[in-house]
Amino acid sequence: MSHNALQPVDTDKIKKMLDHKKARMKICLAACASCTLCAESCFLFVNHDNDPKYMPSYKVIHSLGKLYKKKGRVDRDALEQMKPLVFQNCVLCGRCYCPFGIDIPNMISFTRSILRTQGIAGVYPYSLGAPEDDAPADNTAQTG
Amino acid sequence: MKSGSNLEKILSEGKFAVTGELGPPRGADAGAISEKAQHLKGMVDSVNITDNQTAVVRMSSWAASTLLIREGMEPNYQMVCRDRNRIAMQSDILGAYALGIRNILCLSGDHQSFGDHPKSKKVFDIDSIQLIGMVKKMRDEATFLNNEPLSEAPRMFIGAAANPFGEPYEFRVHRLAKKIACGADFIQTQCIYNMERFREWISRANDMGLTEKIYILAGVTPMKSLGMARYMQKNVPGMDVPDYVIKRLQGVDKKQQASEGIAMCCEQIEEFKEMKGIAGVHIMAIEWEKRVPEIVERAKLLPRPTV
Amino acid sequence: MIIAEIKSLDEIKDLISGYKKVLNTGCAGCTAVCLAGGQKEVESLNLKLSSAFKADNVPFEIDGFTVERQCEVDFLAELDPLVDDYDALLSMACGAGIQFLAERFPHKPVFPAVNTTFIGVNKDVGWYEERCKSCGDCVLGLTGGICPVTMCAKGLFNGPCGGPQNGSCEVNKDTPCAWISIYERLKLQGRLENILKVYEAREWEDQIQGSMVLEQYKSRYVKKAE
Amino acid sequence: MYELARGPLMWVAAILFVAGVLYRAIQLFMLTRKKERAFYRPQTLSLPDTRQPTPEEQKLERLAAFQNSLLGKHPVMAVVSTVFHACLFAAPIFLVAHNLLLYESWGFTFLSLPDALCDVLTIVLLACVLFFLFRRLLLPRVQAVTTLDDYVLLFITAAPFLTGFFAYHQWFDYKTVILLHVLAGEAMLIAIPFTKLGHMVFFFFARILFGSEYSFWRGNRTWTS
Repeated sequence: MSHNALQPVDTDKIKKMLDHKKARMKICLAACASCTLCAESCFLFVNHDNDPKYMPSYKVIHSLGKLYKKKGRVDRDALEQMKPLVFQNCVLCGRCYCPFGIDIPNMISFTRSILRTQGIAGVYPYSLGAPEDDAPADNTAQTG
Repeated sequence: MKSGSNLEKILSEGKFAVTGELGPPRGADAGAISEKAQHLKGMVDSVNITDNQTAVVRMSSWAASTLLIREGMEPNYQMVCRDRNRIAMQSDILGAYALGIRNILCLSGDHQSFGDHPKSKKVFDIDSIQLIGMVKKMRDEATFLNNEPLSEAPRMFIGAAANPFGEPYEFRVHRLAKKIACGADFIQTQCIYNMERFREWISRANDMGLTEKIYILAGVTPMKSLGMARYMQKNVPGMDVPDYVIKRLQGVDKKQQASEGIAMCCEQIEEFKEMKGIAGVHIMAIEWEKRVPEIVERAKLLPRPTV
Repeated sequence: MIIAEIKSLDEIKDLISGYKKVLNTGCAGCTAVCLAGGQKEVESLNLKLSSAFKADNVPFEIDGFTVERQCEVDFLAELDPLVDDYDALLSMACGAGIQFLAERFPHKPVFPAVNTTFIGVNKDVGWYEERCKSCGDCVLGLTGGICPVTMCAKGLFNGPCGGPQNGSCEVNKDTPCAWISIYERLKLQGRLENILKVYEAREWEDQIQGSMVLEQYKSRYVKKAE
Repeated sequence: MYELARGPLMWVAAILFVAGVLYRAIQLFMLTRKKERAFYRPQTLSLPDTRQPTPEEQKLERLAAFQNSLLGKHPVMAVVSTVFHACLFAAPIFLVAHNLLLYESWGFTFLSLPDALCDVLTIVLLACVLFFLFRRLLLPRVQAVTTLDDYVLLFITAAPFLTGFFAYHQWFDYKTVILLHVLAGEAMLIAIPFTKLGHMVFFFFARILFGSEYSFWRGNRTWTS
């Protein structure tokens, strides 16, 4: 978050990563008929009063889907918006159902890898109430 | 002399040693020991007392060893790593020495799943090689495994097992070297049937100079019957029974199979007597102690030397 | 990952019989990944339990709620507002999660719905194999990445026992001998000298409850000597 | 114009469809590899538990499996989409008129269903399309992942059936309607391999050839990267 916000987004790097898995990921993204039948298989969707933001397809379409659509040319704001989708709203338990058999967890973990290269990493609510004093500065980056 | 046991004396004088084996009873009857011991008395230099062999519960090996001493014979106390941790093992070693036991054979032990309590919890706190080192440490340094001093050192003649037929074959001789490095004084091998492979193993041990550092007793088990040979070929882990053994037993009348088995055993012993690097034989007549005198006699191993 | 398997329905039924209203808590951590304790299993188990009690004419109510991980206090906190309404809790987390759940709600009886079996890997969908005994003193660097503590039936440290045949463990013909695998891998890598040395009796680290604080956090949690 | 649509354009569409589907299938094969087949060997120390589940247990097991299935979770959606896809295939392939054209061109036919039945199938299909449309318009969760594509493709799928329906009932100007019908059909064929409709290929591939919690069989392929 903090110190990374000043750095420009390395869109070339993102593009390179996207291209590496382009064929596979594009097929998977294209196979999604946005039917939303994956929704209930995610316990987070159920636990959050059926909030669409927790739908497996939503998380992928609005992160990896956008990255491919824009060919990686995204700004930091866009990446920050993807962050909660793939880090906080998903625990990668791998249990999402897709009638077409799309491997959603794999796409989410790929998105996480891309975001990490831009200094965006998930933070679990470890330190709620804990003093912020002497935690190593780079510790948060490892918890993703 | 490390221990002064009969076995050690015979081996150190360069005489061909003969050891036997006795399985303690599955009950508290001391009489069973003396009965079996009678067949071995005067026939062998030392008798291995097995430690819950094949993971079947039997009278404890130190107790049975003590009973054997009462019979005027010398036990070779077997100890496996399966059932006791290092505390119990060290305490048993001290006790065994105090009761007059002078030879110990250090083994890993058969896995409990082969025995009569297959779901018992395994211990294997230390393995057989570590056990050898522990006994040596107790004897030579008079300290426990944790380096703390003990009051009187148990002066044991330390034995170990070797299986020339286990896989990977090339590694077996290195494992022997590890046992020697840890302080084993003598080796008793697994039952030998496949003589070619055994010759190969012993010549590698000779080449590496291992046989100069340790006394190797070749293990033999006379076949009681064709059925036993087949069973051992198929079902006993680490046993190498070549087809020619089976064929030879098939070739004789059923009533003659036992005697043929003994004949084969004696031929092997004859060869071991001449074999470089072999210091004796270990005769494991499993539940067949009464035929040991016959074997020893036919193999011209009598009379046993007194030292 | 920690692998678990669901207990038999009869056993779970016996455990919670007598409690009229039960909350079944799933865990979206390891036990969900190994198809033992995620939301789907919670739903299945709840359905089976209510049908089974109904067949016995016993009044019974069960609900489900799955949290991210039961081994973490922040996630267990999600259950705080729910728990009061129930007579007992059922947990589909691993043994660690179940205990942490019970610790958070000391007044509620907590029952396990799964057996925690081992630390293992996903060999294929629904197929897991043990790889680690969490002994606390890793020797994988010496043994070519194959664990003798886990993979050898006797947990030997100095090479194979006399038993292996055709490359298999003497205890189970279908299991490769760990030490033969170690030997072969080290031979392949030219590192055989690793196992020619004697490995001394080790200091077992797994004898008491494990507990540790990372070095960089010691100033937070470790009381300084006065 | 009609001749163009029925002749060359039909060829173009058919070739693009077949080639496109083949391309997708081959691409999927290229992006995946066969997994090494391993067999589970139980490592128990005692005889495995041979107790068979009782009939009640089996019943409960089936009940739970049903509850967790698509049919149990979304009965309406499961039925509607199954019926929709069945009609999608059955209506055009088994229509007498299509079979006649096939016979004229290539001298073979598929099984033909009575026209009245195909008419019903078409109506059912169009009803399903309406259901999907309203679902997409009204349900927040579907809205959240809907883009213009989804509407366009729903239209592309519905168009051949709608125009076919008009043509069969001779509504509006027949010549125009039939031309539109042919063009719509061709558009749909071309769209299948190159759009979201590609799930036709992907579905079979992913749920049959890949192994997963929800695959129909064990599956022996996996992605290469």
